[in-house]
Amino acid sequence: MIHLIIFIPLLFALIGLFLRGQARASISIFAALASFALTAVVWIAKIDTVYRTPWIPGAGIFYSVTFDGPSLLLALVATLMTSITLIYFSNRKDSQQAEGMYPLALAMLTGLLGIFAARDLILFYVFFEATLVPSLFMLGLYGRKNRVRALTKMALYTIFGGLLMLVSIIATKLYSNSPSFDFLELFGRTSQLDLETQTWLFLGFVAAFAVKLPLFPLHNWLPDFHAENHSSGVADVMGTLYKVGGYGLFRFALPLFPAAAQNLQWVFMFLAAFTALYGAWIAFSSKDFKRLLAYAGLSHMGLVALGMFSLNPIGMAGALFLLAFQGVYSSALFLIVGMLEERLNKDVQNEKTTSQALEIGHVRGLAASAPAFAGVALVLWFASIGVPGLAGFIGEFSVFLGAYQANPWATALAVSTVIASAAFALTAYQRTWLEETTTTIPELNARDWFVLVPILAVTVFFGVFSGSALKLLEPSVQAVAGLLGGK
Amino acid sequence: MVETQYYIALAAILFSIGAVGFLTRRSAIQMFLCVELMLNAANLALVAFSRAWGDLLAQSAVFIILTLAAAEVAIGLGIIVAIFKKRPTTNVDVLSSLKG
Amino acid sequence: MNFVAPDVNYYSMLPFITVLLTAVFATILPFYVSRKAIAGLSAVGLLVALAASIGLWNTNLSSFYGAYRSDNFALGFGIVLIVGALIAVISSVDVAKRGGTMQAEFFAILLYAVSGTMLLASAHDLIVLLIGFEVMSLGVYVLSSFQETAKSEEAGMKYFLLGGFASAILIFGIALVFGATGKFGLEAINTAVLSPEFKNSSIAAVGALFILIGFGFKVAMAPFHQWTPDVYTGAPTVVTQFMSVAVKAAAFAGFLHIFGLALQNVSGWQTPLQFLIALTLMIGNLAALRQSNLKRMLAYSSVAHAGYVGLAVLASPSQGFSSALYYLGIYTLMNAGAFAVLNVLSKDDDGLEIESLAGLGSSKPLLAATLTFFLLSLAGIPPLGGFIGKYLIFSAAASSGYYGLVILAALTSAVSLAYYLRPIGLMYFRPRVTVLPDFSGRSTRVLLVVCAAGVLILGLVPNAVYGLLELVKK
Amino acid sequence: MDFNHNLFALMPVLPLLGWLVLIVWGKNMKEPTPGILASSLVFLSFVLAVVGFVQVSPMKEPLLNTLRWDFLPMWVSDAKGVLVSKPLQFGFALDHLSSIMTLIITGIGFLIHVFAIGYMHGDKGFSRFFAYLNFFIAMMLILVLADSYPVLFIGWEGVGVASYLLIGFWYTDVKNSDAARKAFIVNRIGDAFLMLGMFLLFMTFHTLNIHEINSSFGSVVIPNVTTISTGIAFGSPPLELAALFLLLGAAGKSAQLPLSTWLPDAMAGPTPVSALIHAATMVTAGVYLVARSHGIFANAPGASSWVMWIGALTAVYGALSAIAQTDIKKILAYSTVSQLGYMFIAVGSGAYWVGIFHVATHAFFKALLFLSSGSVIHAVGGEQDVRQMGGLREKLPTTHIVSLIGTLAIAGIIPLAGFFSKDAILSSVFTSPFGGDFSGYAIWAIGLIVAFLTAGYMWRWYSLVFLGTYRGHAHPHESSSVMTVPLWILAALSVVGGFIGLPHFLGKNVNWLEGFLEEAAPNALGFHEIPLWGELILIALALAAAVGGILFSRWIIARDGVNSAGWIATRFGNASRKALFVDQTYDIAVSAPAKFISEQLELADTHGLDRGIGALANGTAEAGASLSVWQSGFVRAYAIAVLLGTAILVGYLALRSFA
Repeated sequence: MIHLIIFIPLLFALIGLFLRGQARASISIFAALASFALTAVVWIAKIDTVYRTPWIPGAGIFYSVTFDGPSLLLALVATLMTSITLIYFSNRKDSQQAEGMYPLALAMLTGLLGIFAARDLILFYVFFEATLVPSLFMLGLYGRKNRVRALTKMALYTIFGGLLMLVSIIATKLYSNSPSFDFLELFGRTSQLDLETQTWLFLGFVAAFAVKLPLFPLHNWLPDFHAENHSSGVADVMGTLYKVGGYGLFRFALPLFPAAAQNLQWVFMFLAAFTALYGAWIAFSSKDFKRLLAYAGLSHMGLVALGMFSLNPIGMAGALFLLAFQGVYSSALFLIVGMLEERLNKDVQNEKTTSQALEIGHVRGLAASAPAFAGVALVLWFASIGVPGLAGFIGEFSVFLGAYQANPWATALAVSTVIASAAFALTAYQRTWLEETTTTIPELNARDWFVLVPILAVTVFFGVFSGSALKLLEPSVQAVAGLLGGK
Repeated sequence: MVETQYYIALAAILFSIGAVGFLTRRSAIQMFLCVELMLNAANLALVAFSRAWGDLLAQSAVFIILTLAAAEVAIGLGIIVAIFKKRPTTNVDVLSSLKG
Repeated sequence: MNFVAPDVNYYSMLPFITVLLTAVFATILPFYVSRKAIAGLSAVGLLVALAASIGLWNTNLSSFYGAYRSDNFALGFGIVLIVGALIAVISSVDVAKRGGTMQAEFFAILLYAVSGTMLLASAHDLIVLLIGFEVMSLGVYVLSSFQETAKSEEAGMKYFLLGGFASAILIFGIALVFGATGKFGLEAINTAVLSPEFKNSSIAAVGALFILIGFGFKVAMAPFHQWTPDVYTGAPTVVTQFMSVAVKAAAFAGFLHIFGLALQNVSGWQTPLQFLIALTLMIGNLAALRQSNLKRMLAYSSVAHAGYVGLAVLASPSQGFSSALYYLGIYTLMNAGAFAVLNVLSKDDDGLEIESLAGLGSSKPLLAATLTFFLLSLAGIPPLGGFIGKYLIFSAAASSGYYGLVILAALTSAVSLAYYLRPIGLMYFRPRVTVLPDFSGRSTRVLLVVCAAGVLILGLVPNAVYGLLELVKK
Repeated sequence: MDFNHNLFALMPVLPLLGWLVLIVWGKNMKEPTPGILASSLVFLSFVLAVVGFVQVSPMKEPLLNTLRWDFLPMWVSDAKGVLVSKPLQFGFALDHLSSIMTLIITGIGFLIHVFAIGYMHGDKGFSRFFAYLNFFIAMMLILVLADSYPVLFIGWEGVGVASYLLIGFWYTDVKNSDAARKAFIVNRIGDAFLMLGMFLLFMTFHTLNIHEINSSFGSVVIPNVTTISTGIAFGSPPLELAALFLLLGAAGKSAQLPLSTWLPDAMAGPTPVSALIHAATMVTAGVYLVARSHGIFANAPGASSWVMWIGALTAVYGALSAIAQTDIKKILAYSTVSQLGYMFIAVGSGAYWVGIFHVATHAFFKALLFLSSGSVIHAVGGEQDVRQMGGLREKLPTTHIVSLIGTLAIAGIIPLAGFFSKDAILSSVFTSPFGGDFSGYAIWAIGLIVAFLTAGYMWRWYSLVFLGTYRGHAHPHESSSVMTVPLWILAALSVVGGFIGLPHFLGKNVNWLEGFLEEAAPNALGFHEIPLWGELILIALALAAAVGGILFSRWIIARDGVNSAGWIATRFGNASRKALFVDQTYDIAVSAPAKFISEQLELADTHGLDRGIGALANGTAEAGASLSVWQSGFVRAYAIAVLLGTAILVGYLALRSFA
């Protein structure tokens, strides 16, 4: 079952390569939905067995996968959002010109699911880096003018961090005398290592995750990545889902090196808090929607990191929750931008009109002609800035609450983002949707609703009835927090 | 009997002369001859060591090396002749278009 | 006086003899049959040798009192070498199409060189090893200057002069090692070094250093690498393809043997080797960043890869041997594959401006896709084979404690991504500017697909091969 | 399901349902339908509130709903120090305090809904307006019914959202949108502090359940604070600090200094909004929060005294700013700021019931005044400048009467509602245990001055609108009964509202409200007793201040005329009109620098840092390029490299063996 979930998308991506047009779209959407459905089955049936088989036995590498709590939650979000995104994309006028998006998105989905499921460090690394390739191709094939620069930047940052992690992974096994890279075997041995060794190994892991989160000052690839990606937002959604640094921290770096994590906690908490504030603050002056969303995402990720480094169960649970659900509403904002761009941009091929369509405040007062659209956008914005009652709040609040118990000063710094994020989000929103109407756009059509309603439903439902998602996270968080002796 | 180290010293000196010659000569043929000098320095050392160890194996190795050197001469001179027959000089510095 | 028949086990030398015989035929037959037939003959000969190598797996035969051994190490390298040669033979077929004059002697000389490489991989004796080394080198000297163009001639001349120079250093090193130990056999040298009455450690150290330089030259380690970019650029592309994979693999086989078996207990060469590796990694990768010609870029990249494999020489033989072999195997597929693409895309042997690849993704999807595969694999992106190779090498070096070098290797291989991605970016993300020729025949296309599949399979199910390679451990 | 226990939890659900229905189908409804739907749902909620009131009146403990679910992840250490998961529940509680609040919210909310049916007649966004109003009511009810701080926070931010939507209701005007945004952002500053407060409380009490925290103090005995606090505190003592955080949070919502600037701007919303949100309910949430957290504040004398001082300063600030305003709603807005300051004084003094008392009475008369303004604005065709009004006494008789009642009530004229609550505040601050040697009296004096000023500016408001002759150009006409009936009801409440909290000297049990809130929001301990004559003197002084204010105002208007040109042009008048330059100060000190830094950071991040990275990359590439110089093409140069390399390595070996 679990292998099906992971590899169905890739398989269908390959099949899709041989199809054209509607057939490719349909089969891709089917694959994503099937993956989602199967993941849901795993959730409902509570299948959490670990499947483990040797991959390179000589090197102690196992193909070891399972969907336990946090992985399952993230996998659910990833499959759901990929399905929705592909459905959205197939409705777009320009989907024929960018057909490659389907297989690439599916390939990324496989990578993501692999990242979430992997329990072997090398396997994790393989998925972690392999996912980069389709992501680069999306950017390179369908990106905007400066895409190659953005692509190179992203690839270099990611690979730099990733290779350091690889060295760390290898060294972890050697130092801990573990027979394999399997997390369960490493874990327990690594905590016996002395602090200095732990610290170096930990930093190796953090190098990769800090790039992927990203954390200041390793974030510079992110704004370019989003700004230069295809204006439909498909790649952005996949990119948002690909921000798995926080998950990596929780799953591997923290439990493997508890002493190092505790020792460096305050440094990273401040760095995370600063990242959160920094992102939100810059977003206020962003002129382009996708850059704005990129910085908003940076801010979120700062909070995720803050929660993780709080080493506190509340903070970590919050961070995981935030990580999962920002994949829903932050992704959805990219789709909203895509829908908006499609309505405003007369000529998709023209770089200039695309830039204008994505410019904040280029057109104003859109709410007059498309009030429902404006309303949906507002709800998602509110979710993104952590307004209670929506899914964003649960994560953000818990992160703060947990982090405060560990480091009040850093948390106080981070809490100031709630002000900054309100400022940038509402300003950007107002400049586009409110104020004097300069242009009119078509209202959401039935197919748009089909895309947006599930997103809204998830955002609202898990903002209030968060219990079911929290249940998934609880055991893992409890276990990791127990290791870290969190407060 | 002359001590082994003197042979080795001689071999080292020959080797160095060959090496320095290789650097300072411009003519391909002269450079190549310097390489031969270095090879023979090695041969001398082998013979000396062979005597010191009382083992004829190295002496026979010298023959093999001589053979290899001969093969090298045959091929090397062939290459050099082929290249420089079109050119008025055997100065290797004229061939420096591949760089960077 | 008893006459003792020399210990000759022809079975053990079957692959070697096959190649050698094929070479002899290829020398004679061009008077009677067409070039193409010679190519076919060469390919068949190589395939037979390949089959023989596979057949001999795990038999551990030896000849000449152990001076020639067909152990798994030799066979493994032999397979890699034969595959490298096969790729070159197949690629060479296309050269005719673009008007290149690849005489039939080419195959003969190539096969002689292959036999030299195989001898080098099988040798357990410094003299045998030297013979293999020289046979290989002499063949490649000729091949480099095979085209009557100024560049090819320059390449041949440079390679020959510097190669001779390096050979002399190597031979002097062998002489010194013999002087210190009184032995030529690899294991015997080690035994001598370990024996309590061993006194000549400093002579052995100098000898080891000279051998290091000789091999460092051949595998293109900085600062002895400078011939590489020039010769790789100037030589006919097919020859470069062969040199960059087979010659390098064979040189590494000898390198690993000497330092892993004979001199591992001699001190003094490890630190210099670390220094060389560090320099190689930096210079190879940095210089490749600014190259505008794909051929030259690949040349520098092969310098960089020498640095990665060098790590395996440092590592303990138990891990170093198998990981180096695995790496070189994949490297053969991906690098030779990349050169094969380059070969069919360029109108002469001067290579290809990288910029001219723009738009290839849509005009020649197969070539672009396979080249992308090879480049990504060279960059070490999982799940392609290059990654597993890199992982094994890093892991081997790390387990011997060379963390600094491993981190440097990791960082430089991140840098390498910049130049490996550029052609990919151009092929797929830019519109076409130049119309490139396409000389790929059917055999080449099949070859490319097979290489790409190999790269992928070795990445996805590395154990299919790596499990076997475990047997390479000494 | 336990019907009795969950019935009251329906209160927020009904308007929420209304919101949903109106958002989805509202556009298709004909005009009065959305209004009627929304009003009736709020009325149903009001009925539920009454039922809840009846239910809860005899109870000592809060009524908890049983339908609960996990809402936030929480872990606490058990006795052995093992972490145990104990998620926070999403749940409601109805006690006496929240019951009073629900009555105010649904009652006044209902009246304002009804009023709005008339007021919003013909507006394009009619159904949207009622959707937002319903949403607001729902959020406000969640706020007051929450049994834990995070659930309260849902309502807290929810009303902020509603307020954002309603202030910017006519969003095509940049001014309105800006005001809405400002309100939300300033509110968020407060919210950030409220969050910090919650975090500190959790650190101290290991729970965020309001009732658990309050009861951990015991109802009578003040426990030793330091025994409660464990762990590393953010500053110390933690309780004081937590209370200060809550205070700042409350200050944001209740427009206290220094976070007061959004409220006057919020008048950009339709007038019913101003009445409902920005006068009667939402802005009193801060007061409610302090009263709700009475356990904390009662044990944090320092913070309580800060509450009083902030209240006092805000009261003066609001009153001074109201004096010279010319916008009919701005006057009331600053008055609201000032009155909220009053409420803060009350809750800061430790007499929590007094704060709630003033919340109630203020809700009556301020809603009344705002709706009257609405009626006036409606009548004069949207004009809001009081200098363009006047003489509306004849033209709008109903509005005039109720406005007069409202004016007198807020001024504190006996026996109207404002008199009793204001008197209760002044006497409680006079006797407060948190006043110390000096603060109590000083704040009492300030309160007295503010009472004087209040009467003054309110009388100015009344005279400029209703007395004299009409100075405008419209043809004013009285509003329809859908608007006037709510006015009458509110006027009646403004008259009798004070009787729920009669002063002590009239008898032991005449003060119904204090008794009612004894369990839910008991007074802090340690109020001084003052003799009967003292109390009488206080009342007399308060009354005198009110009457004096009115007379002074009459005198000024008589002297300077409508425009009050004489003194309004003075520096003081100017300062008052500009609200003591608080806005400008913020612009210079906060907004402009924040914006500037943001722009610079954006530039630096997109170009500067990029350039840095680019320089690094270029440097790397340059290093690569410089290698090409070395790669000279001369074969002998390569030989030199080989030989040099050899020499260096041999040299290294030699050095090593000597060393």
